[in-house]
Amino acid sequence: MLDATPQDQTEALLEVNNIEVIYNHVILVLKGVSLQVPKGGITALLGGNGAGKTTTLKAVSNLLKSERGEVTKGNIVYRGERVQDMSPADLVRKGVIQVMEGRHCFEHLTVEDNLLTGAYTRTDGRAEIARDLEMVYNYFPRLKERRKSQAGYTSGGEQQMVAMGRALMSRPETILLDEPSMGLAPQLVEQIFEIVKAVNEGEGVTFLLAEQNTNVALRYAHYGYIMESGRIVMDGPAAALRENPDVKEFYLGMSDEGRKSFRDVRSYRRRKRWLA
Amino acid sequence: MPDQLLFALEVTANGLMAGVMYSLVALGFVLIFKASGIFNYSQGVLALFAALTLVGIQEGQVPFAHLINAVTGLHVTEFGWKVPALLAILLTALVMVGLAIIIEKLVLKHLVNQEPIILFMATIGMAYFLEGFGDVMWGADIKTLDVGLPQGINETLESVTDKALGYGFFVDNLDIVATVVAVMLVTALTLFSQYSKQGRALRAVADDHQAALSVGISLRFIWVLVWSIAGFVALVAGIMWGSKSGVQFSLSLIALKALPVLMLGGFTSIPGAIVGGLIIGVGEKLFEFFAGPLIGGATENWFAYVLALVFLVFRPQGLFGEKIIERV
Amino acid sequence: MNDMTDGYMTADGRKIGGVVMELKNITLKFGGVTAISDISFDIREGEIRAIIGPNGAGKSSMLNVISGFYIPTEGEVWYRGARRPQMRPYKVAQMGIARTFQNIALFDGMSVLDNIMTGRLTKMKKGLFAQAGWWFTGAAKEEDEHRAKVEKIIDFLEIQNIRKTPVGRLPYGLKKRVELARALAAEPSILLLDEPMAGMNVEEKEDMCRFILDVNDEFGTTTVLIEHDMGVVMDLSDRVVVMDYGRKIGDGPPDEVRNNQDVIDAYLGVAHD
Amino acid sequence: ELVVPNLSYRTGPYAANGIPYADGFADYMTLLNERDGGIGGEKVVVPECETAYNTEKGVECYEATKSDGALVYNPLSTGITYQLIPKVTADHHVLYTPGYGRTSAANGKVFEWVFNYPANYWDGASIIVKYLAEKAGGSLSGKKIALVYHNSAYGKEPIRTLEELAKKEGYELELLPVDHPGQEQKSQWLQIRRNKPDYVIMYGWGVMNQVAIQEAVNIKYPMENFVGIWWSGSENDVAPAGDKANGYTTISFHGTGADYPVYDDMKKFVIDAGKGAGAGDQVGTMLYSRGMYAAMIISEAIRTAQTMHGAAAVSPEQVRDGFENLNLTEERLTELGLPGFAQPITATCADHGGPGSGMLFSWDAAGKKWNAASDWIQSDGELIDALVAEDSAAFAAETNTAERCN
Amino acid sequence: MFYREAGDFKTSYRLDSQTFPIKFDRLRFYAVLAIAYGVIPFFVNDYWASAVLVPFLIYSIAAIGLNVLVGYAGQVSLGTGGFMAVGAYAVYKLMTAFPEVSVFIHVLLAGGITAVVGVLFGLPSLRIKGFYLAVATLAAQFFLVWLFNKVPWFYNYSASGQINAPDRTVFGVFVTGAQTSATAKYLFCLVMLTIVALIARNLTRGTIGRKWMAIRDMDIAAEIIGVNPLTTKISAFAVSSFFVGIAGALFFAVYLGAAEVGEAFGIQKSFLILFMVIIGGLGSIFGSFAGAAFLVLLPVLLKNVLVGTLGWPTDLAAHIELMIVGALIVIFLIAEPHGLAQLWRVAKEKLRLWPFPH
Ligand SMILES: Nc1ncnc2c1ncn2[C@@H]1O[C@H](COP(=O)(O)OP(=O)(O)OP(=O)(O)O)[C@@H](O)[C@H]1O
Ligand SMILES: Nc1ncnc2c1ncn2[C@@H]1O[C@H](COP(=O)(O)OP(=O)(O)OP(=O)(O)O)[C@@H](O)[C@H]1O
Ligand SMILES: [Mg+2]
Ligand SMILES: [Mg+2]
Repeated sequence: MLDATPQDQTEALLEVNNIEVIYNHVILVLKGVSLQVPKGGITALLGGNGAGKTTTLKAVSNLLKSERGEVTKGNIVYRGERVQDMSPADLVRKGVIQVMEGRHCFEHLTVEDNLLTGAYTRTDGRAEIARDLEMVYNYFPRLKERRKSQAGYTSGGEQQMVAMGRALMSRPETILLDEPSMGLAPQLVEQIFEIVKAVNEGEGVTFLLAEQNTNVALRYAHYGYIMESGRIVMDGPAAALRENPDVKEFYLGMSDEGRKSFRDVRSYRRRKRWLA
Repeated sequence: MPDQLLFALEVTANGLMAGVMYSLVALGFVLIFKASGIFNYSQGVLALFAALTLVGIQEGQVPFAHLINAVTGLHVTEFGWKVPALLAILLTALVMVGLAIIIEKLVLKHLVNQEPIILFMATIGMAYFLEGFGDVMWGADIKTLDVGLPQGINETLESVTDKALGYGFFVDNLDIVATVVAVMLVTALTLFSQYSKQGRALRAVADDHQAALSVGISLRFIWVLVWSIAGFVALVAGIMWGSKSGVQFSLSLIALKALPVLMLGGFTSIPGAIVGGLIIGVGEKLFEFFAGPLIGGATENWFAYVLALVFLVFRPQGLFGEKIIERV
Repeated sequence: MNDMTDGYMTADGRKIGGVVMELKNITLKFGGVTAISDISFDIREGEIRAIIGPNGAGKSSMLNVISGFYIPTEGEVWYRGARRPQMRPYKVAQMGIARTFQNIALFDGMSVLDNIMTGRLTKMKKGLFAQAGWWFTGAAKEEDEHRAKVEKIIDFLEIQNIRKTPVGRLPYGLKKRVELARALAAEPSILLLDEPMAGMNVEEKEDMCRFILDVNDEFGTTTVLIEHDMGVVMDLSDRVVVMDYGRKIGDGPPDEVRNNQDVIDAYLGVAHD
Repeated sequence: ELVVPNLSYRTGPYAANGIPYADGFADYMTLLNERDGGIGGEKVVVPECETAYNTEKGVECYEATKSDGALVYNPLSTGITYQLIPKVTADHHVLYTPGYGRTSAANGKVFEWVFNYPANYWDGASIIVKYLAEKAGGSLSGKKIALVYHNSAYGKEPIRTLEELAKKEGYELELLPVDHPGQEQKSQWLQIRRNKPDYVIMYGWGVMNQVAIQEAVNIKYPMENFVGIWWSGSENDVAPAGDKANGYTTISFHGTGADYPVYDDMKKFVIDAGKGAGAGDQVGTMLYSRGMYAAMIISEAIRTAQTMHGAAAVSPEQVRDGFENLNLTEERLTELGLPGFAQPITATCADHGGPGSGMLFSWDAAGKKWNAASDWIQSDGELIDALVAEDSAAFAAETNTAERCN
Repeated sequence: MFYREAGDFKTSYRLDSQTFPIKFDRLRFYAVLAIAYGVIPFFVNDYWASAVLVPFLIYSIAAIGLNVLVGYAGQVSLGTGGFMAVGAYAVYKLMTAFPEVSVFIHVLLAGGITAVVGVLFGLPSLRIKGFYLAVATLAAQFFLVWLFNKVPWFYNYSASGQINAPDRTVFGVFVTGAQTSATAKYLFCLVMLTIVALIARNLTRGTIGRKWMAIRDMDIAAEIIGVNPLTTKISAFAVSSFFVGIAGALFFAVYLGAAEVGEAFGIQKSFLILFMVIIGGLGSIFGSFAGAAFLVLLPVLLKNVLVGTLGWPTDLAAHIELMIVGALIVIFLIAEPHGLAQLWRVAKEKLRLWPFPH
């Protein structure tokens, strides 16, 4: 359905050029990652556990500093401007907002207050904000039911909705989504991606999403990057990636005979590791 | 009315007033805790610093005179002018804002997302620093602070109660002023934190620094804001306590009187600071009054803590504190 | 308890035993919120029992009831034929029920090895004074014995290379695996898994599945599994409970559940294959 | 060189009191150096060491300075004194603690290396009681006296004496402890307001003094019936209460004010020469005078030692002899430019406690100075000697010290 | 180059879990021990003993004790001063009541008594958490100080309420009182510290240590996987107070020789020891040493430099010292929030990778 517009036709809104990230001064995590996010597109960042997806997103949104990580090489450019040294808050004002992995709700605030913090940087008036709040409630009716309870006491999935909703409330230009589908019921996963698609198409919001659920991600994204141990090992339009036999086998769980039962993966199997 | 009851009433009244004085200090703690989850140990020193600065400005002292003299061999002490109280208070408030900015720049900024105990520790470091700094800046000798607040027994109240009850109650004028000021402060701060956008942001920051950053809340702004307000509260506390006992090092120890108040009222509740203060004030005074003579007196220091402890066993988050979320 | 003895055979020929745990009419309320309302189901020896349902349905709460962290407002938990009195969670753990958590609850300040060793705490018997003596009182020896068992689990889960890493530094997926290791270290008779495969890609999920199946095979560990990936649930589980907003809307073998219209409406959206 | 360390505290909770004392001490020594070239031609070196009124730092200071040939220690802290008593006894240094420290050190038979003349805490209590008795028209019988005290070793010192005296004089004693630092004294003063004691005696230190005086003003307690020990009677203590503190009375074992002839030299050689120890604003205050008093006694003791042993560079042992044979007369005080500043002292091997007399001063808020309120008053020697004997005997027994001077 | 694990194969779990898995570390540790026991005693003089070494050793014990509670079990306590006072008064009462028994035993018993008191005050920790608990422990601090000040029995009815350590010997050598030599003081404290450190290390490496850390990191999860919070927290309070009590006993009997409770064991002491633990590194025995060394040495050093070398007035020096100590605390926390111990670990990690940067 949404097949890729070739990379070079649209301008790159966000460019990550060969960055290297070190945690705690000693742990080298990203070993030269480059990627481009075209304006108005949905770009997916795929890869196994510990590949460095979260780190890449945090490098972009400048949240690394608070984890004692730093970008030691390379640069990150947003709309032609180097954003590495900006504060996260300034970046949000510029329209880049991240939905963090692991929800990170404000536990003691009510669900509604959580959503409203998303509108912190907005200056377009209460009415607009109230309208968007309604919109978020429309997307996630469950949240409306729980609007008055403290976020700390909502279920895992509900917290995930809060985190998404909160980001939408800031009316961003670009959303960095870290594992939006994690912990969500299947119905909701589809729904979340439908929302992503709707927001992307309707409001022209650009997405960069890190996802484990390769299957869905490649269905909705326009372009994909695959990461492995701190490096990008493969990239291409989503459709192409979907057809790639390696991706098929290792990320989509499909072999030539179609989907295999999880029960059958009993013994050791060959792993594919890209040499980079 | 029997004498004993009258005395107990008088003690209660004074306990309430003393409690308000504690609350003034506790308020500063609450503000910062609420806004950043930082348990700001330096609040007491902040009050001392504010009071020192106020006196220094009022008296036209040359800051760092001692250092200047020691290094250059000069002999400067005073500019030779006096600054009117109100202007001096205003200037001091500005100094406190400046201090907040510096603290944010030099300390807090670098400690985003750290564990609470680390932040607590950092504020202790700051307390040390400020204590030394205040002394280097203004000298360690004792200073008299006089911004024209009334002091001494309230005659009206005494004569009224004397007529009505046959025993004139003692209530200190300074305490009455403190009460009025405290009520105003608490009202203003409660409104601010409950009903403003910044108020919500404060609470968000306290819950999760990183998430707050991620939605675009500027920690720097929030912190400067809140430390400025806390600095102002410290100034108020400094004025009240300084008028009472002079300005000198021990002023910073009033923090210790505020801690049980905090504990009892809840670290995150502004009204809690007041209610906690009242309970502690009355409790410790009555205990000293009734039990003190039996067990040798000087019970106030520990009694406040024990009282708070007993409360906590039943309500671990204090009277008005936010419930501690326990989930897996 | 009536049917301690009878069981059934699974499609792939495993023998499932009698009922080990039975939840009877559990209701759980938090103030105004009813997280679970009047749910009953049982868990049989050696089976893999899945709980599914939309977000906020009360699945995690149900696990919390089983592990004693939440006390049900109404209802009873029966364990091995006897009504389990209300007890603190650590007592429940000592009875042989281990679990993993939805929001990873590892001990961030410790290494992977130490985290897994905590799984064996219920089994280690040396007291405070013996610990202080270490070499002389046999504490070191006990430690080594348990370490050997833990190393087996480490091998089994293929996490040898991160043994000494502080868990705080691990990526999400590995943390989940370490959590599983910790639960396995307790050699539980019932293993409760709360979304063990969230945030993993297919390859990693396959690994996880293999581990769960192997544990079940080798030790006959009864497993209760909450999972949102239908593929995993359908493939792995022997019986499935479906919850929706605190109510039970289905209970039975995967195939039956999958075709239950209520379940499709409330949860699956479209029929999964 | 004569090394006399000055273990001072210009920081910490009691800095406000430590500063003038240290200034007075240092300035007097500087004066001797500048004007006379030292004591007996030998320069005095006063290495200052900051203790912050903290016992551990006090020990550190002691250890740091003792190897430099230190002669006398004067730490201005009862806590540090207790620490140093065993140490100076083992290391042979003199410990001079005028008006503070361990009271029973007055007994030279047991405490060979410690001196605390001219008066100690118990003398102070006794003198105050005598003064009050006089004020009350000769007898205190039937009167009520309240003791407001710092709830520490120091503050508790007078209790025993006051209790003994209560038996003798027939007054009723009420005890009101105040915990460190003493910023909140509402309960104590409400109690005073209610019980209306005829007199209030205070053993306070630091901020406690200021707050107590302020509270006394607040409850309109008659200031002239409120008497503090010498550590509760500095300008710092009365200043915050302003005019209302007028009449507050304190005891002292030396004079105060900058009117003594010695100040002419002091001004010329020290202050105006820019060699003053502090900011120079403390000259002539009560605590400054006390620091100067200590320095004066130490220098006189050293001088005595020099004459006795015929050497200018005396050893600590010789200085001890100097202290034991100190004979400070009125004439000598006049020579020093301090006529009437202190009472004469004739020390002996057994008597390290001196005459035990003091005089009272009351605060003149308008003139901002202390006015003498009595003549020198002698303490109740009989009673106090007995107490001293008892306490020092206990110490001797505890430490197996043999009595000397027999 | 020589700082490598490679080639240093471990053939048993025992060897793998030893304290210093790297050979170079192990050698250095033995060297430090050898110097501490074999060299320093011959050179130590009064100044070094009283101003630096003895306080360092004693504070290390206290810091290890507090670290068990705060760093390992995660229960922040501000009552350390009060617990040290319990140790001090216990040892005083024991020394004066049973003069014929060795002080060594007295010190250990004092630790035991403190442990009991610690458990008592630790009970509220079951309900109260975090900073609320920290503030609550101040109740212990203030109450204990008040108690020792108020009840004359504790100070044997002495006139002023001061307690003085009588002369006592171990193996015929004076270790308390005025006649004690610097070497004796040093060695006595060193032996105590060695014992304490060993016990602490053993406890923290095994079952009980893991229980403590589990409670610290996530108490609810810990309980669900089978840790009994009651016994675990209480045992942490007991062990911690035991060490702190020993430190208090030594502090009074060996170091100060005389003490007044409010002054020697006041709230400042509680804070000081907490600083040591945090600056040194929470949850690290080595950190306790590092923190104690830092906070004992730094002021002495600064004082000597500012007053001794630069000749500044003492008050100015003291104020500036405060500023420097405060600033250093902050700077350290910014550089490495997990204390000197972590700084050390990072340095080692770098060393291991050397000459490569990562
Ligand atoms: N704060 C940190 N300190 C040290 N190392 C870290 C830190 N955070 C992450 N790492 C390391 O960085 C690597 C990449 O982690 P990252 O979280 O970016 O992976 P990811 O691709 O998001 O994985 P997942 O899908 O499991 O979330 C991992 O090996 C991890 O150990
Ligand atoms: N301690 C609590 N206090 C208040 N409400 C709670 C508490 N625990 C759970 N709830 C509520 O109960 C409902 C069920 O929560 P639970 O965590 O069991 O859901 P879940 O089925 O696990 O959902 P998910 O798949 O999203 O994890 C939720 O609406 C949640 O907000
Ligand atoms: Mg990730
Ligand atoms: Mg759940």
